[in-house]
Order: sequence, then C-alpha cells, then structure tokens
Amino acid sequence: MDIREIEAAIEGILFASGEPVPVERLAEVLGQDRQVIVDVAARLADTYASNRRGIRLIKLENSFQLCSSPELADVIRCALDARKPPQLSQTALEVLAIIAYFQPTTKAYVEQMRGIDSSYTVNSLLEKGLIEPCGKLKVPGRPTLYRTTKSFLRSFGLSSLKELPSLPDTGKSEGQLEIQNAINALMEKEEAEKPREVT
Amino acid sequence: MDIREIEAAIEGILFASGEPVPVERLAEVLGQDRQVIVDVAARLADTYASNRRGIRLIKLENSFQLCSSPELADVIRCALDARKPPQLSQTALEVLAIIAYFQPTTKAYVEQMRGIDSSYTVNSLLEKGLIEPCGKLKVPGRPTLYRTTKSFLRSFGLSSLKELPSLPDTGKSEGQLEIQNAINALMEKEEAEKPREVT
Amino acid sequence: MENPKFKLEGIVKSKGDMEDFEGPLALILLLLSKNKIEIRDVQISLILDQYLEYLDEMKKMDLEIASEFVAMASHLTYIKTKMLLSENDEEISELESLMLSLEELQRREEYPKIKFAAEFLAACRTCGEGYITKAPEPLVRDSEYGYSHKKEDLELALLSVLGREELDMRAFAKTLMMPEKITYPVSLKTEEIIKLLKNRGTVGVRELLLESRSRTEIIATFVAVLELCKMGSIIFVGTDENLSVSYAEN
Repeated sequence: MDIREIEAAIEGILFASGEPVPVERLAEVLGQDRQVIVDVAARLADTYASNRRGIRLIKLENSFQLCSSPELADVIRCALDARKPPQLSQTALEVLAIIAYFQPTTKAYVEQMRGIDSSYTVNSLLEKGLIEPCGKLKVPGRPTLYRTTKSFLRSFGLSSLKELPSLPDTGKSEGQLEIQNAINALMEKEEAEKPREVT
Repeated sequence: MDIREIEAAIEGILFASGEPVPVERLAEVLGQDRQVIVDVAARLADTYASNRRGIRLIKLENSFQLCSSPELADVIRCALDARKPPQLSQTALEVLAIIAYFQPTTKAYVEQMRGIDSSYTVNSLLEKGLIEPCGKLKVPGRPTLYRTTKSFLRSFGLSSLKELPSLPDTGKSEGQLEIQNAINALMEKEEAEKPREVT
Repeated sequence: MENPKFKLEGIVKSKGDMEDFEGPLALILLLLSKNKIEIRDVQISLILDQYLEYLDEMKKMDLEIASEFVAMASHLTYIKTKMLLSENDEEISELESLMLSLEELQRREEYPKIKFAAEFLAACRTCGEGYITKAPEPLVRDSEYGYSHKKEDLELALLSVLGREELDMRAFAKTLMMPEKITYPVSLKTEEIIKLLKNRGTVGVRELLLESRSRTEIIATFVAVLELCKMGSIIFVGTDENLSVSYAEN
C-alpha cells in the first residue's frame, strides 16, 4: 500500500463514518503503523486546508474526523435547512435495538447476535450518549454491561423502556425464549451470589 | 464567487448533506446558473476519480451525492463494522425490474406479470429503500403506485433511469390473439343471450 | 368471555346419534376443511340468526370476539359461495379458463423481457454496491444527542437481526454472553507429556505449546513442563532458540 492509497483509504473511511475514528482503528484496518496514519492524515488535512476545499480533517484526541469547512457553515445551513434530522445507520440501529431489548447486556452478546464485530458501533453509541456502561458481568473476563440512557428514551420518544414496541412472534420464538431464559438464569445466579454493583 | 469557491461550496454542501442534493437547490443557494453547477460538479467528480481519491461524486437524475470510492468498500465496511448489502434474490431482481421499467406501477401489476403473490418481495424492497410509494391509482380500491428511488440508482451504479436498456420486443403471439378472439366471441354470445345482472 | 356456540341441525351424516352439531365456529370450520361435515348442509341464515341472538345477549360486546366471528363467517360464506357457483355455471368457468390461459400465455411470452431486465440489474448491482454514503452532518454540535427517531425503527432493526438466516438461535442460546470456561487440568497435561516423551524421546517446547488448542491448555502445558522439570522427570535439551524436553531415565 503506497502513501497515496493509504491517504485515499483514510479519506474514504473518515467520509463514510462521518464521526471521529480512532487512529488505532485506522492503523489496524489498514495494517499500518500508528505513526504512518498520523503522518498521512496530517498531509491530507494540509491539502484540504491549503487548497481551501469544502472539507476539513480535524484531530480530536486520538481520533480523526472529516467535517465540512467552517467558513461554509452559513451556505450549508441555508442549503440544508429543510432537511430531515440525521438518521442512525442500520448498523447503529441494530446494535442499539439489541441493547435496548436485552439490557443490561454485553458487547459479546451483541456480536453473537449480529455475527460480526461491533466494537466500533458500540463505542460510537457510547459517544452519542445513547448507551452507557452499568457494571461488569461476573464471568471470566468481566465484560462490561451496557444499558440505554435517558437521552435514548428522549430521542425515541419513549417515557419508559416498557413502551418499546413488543416483538411479534417471529416463528423463532422458541429460540428467543431459550435465550431470554438463559439470560434470566444467569442474572439470577449472579444476583444470588453477590449484590449487583449498580442498581 | 470564482470557480474554485463554487467547487469548495458544492463539496462542503454535499459532504454535510450526505444525501443527494438537487442541482436546483445548489444553484439557488450559490446564486449560480444551473449549467455552472453542473459543469463545476462534473469537474469535481473528475478530480476525485482521476486522482483516485477516497470520495466519489455521483449524479442521480437531477441530484448530486458524495459517496465513498467503490474500490474501498471492503476496507471501509471493515473499519465501520458494517455488513455488505444483502444479495438480492432472483425474485427481488424480477420485481425490481418490473417496477423499474413500468413505473409508476402497482403491486397488482407486478403480480399479474409474475403470476404469483409478490407482497413479501414488494415490502422487502420498500424496506431496503429501493422502491417508494408515489400516490394511488385512481381505480376502485385505490392501489398504491410504486417507483424506484435515488438509492436504487446508486445501488445499481446508474445515474438515470434513461440508462436502463430498452426491452427486447416480443410482440403478441398468434396464440395470444387466438385466445383473445375466443374470449371476445364467448363474451358477445353471453351478452346477447341475457342482459348482465350487474352493471 | 365465552365464545358463541352454534347449533347446526342434521349436518353430520351417518354417524348415528351425532346428527346435530354444537360448537364454536372455529370447530365447524375445522370439520368442514376435513370434510367431516357437508358444506351443503350448513345453513348460513341459521348461523346468522344464532349470532344475532348472541349479540343481543351480550350487552357489552368484546370487539375481538365479534371480529373473529366476522372473519370465520365470511370464510364460511366464501366456501359456500364457491360451492354454489361452481355447480351450474359451465359458461363462466369456460370463459374463466380461457382468460386464465391468456394471462398465462402473456406471462410466458413477457417473461424473457423481465428476465433480461433482471439480469441487467444483477450486473449493475456489482458496480453499484460499493458506493457507501454517509449520514448527514449535524448542523449544531451539541454534547447532548438531540435528534429524534421513531421507536418502530428499533423494532425493525431487531427483527432484521433476528430474521437473519445464518443466526442459529439454539447454538446461540448455549454460548450466550459469556465465554465458556475451559480449564485444562495440569495433571492431565502432565500425563500427556510423559506419554508423548516415552514414545518420541525428545519434543520441542515450541511444538508442545503450538499443539495446545486453548489459552488454558497453553498455561497447563507451561506449568506441567515446569513441574516435571522440577521433579526431575524431564530435562531440557537443545539450544535457546530450539529448546526441547526429553524424558529423564532415572
């Protein structure tokens, strides 16, 4: 992978994400050194700024993010005023739905259900303040448990988790029931062993 | 506003929007001629493609949209925990083809062409955002009319419905004409024998 | 609340004393579908009369039961209408069959067009599916997440996860949210190493570790090698780069 290719890949990933992406994530996915990513990103940021392009690359702690150029704020607001609020991506909705319906739950559980690594999305939901950690599960590895936040309820027009739409029978109810029972059993066991850290 | 400034503004607006933005909207906000916008956007699209950048500017009918470069799709999906879009089944492709070619059209028409209930497939295409309702047909029952979306064009790498190739001409066969005649004869006979009960 | 019961007279044939029938409509429909009773013998007017009577009796009517009745009654009417119509209307069925065959022929002749279009789309899909779009940029940056979403979207998203074919719910329920605890007993590993060394004389330490299939097995191997060495059962041979253990004949 030459510099130009790395630059294009960083540009593409940051573009599609729209949100800050950690340097480590970029380095990992592109199979490059952390320092290489930082250097190439700095070069890209320079190109945008010195050519006075419509896009800027900004650094936030250990992450990079693409955003529109601040000088264009007025014209952009004018062009997009009447538009819909941003939608959560399908990926984000899936992860959020699993956490909302099965909370408190772990990242491993989300990944099991989706069959795909979901660290990035879980972190992005944490950053948006739609989910929050609420203790650790007392099993080897002590994975973090997550639950939805008040901000989540507000964003989805819910006054309580009880108002989540109930799921219709999907024909796989036996399997779902099994999971739910297994979760309950696990929680009870845990509850019995020691009082929960977070109420 | 010079060309470079217009280019930067188009880039910024399309970036901030994420969604397709109509040419007219860009022209209005930037106080430019429609043609100027089209030309500058084409130049910007060229720059992205020929410099093999991570971003692409695509045209969808009368709108422009920024998206990531298709060559980077795999690495971007990996970085964002996103899945590949699901493969469309042969059935889904057929239903989509009928709606694409005969739009706006109804579910009943699709079913008549395919000779089989197609509610499930129509709904799944709606969910995928590849088709959308666009009014009702003014006949009894007022069935919903469907058309393809901009997302359909993008997902199939088309910039306009005009790019769909024309269908091979099959014409009406003799067999069809023969049956049609028999039906007409039968209906005339019936009409003559007895006045219809229902008008 | 009870379901309405219906009395039907003389509809069960040649079953001795079971000539009259009494039961909920669902049962009647079930029997009809299994040809246990004759549709000809069901008088719709009789059912209607009984239903009206039932409505009178029930001052406060449960809407769900009423709609259930309407659904079943309409199904019954449908079965009966179909039977009555198909009895003596040869001409309509001839016309119908002609129209059906015309439609069928049209479909057959139009199908290559659809197939052509579907194939074209399938080819287009490969170039289009790589375009990834981004979410709109928030106009005002705010620490609080300030957008509103539909709660139904959550349900849809979960259903789409649950509906994925590759998801095996049963296997999933077993592995669940915690990693399974696999502890590899050191004693078992010790026996294995001794057996291996008795057979092969000398084995590379690296090889031993590579053969381990889990983290706990690696740990067990490591501990077992140290223990055996301390007990004088095995000795280290070879160089630092290529360390091996061999059985100590004592």
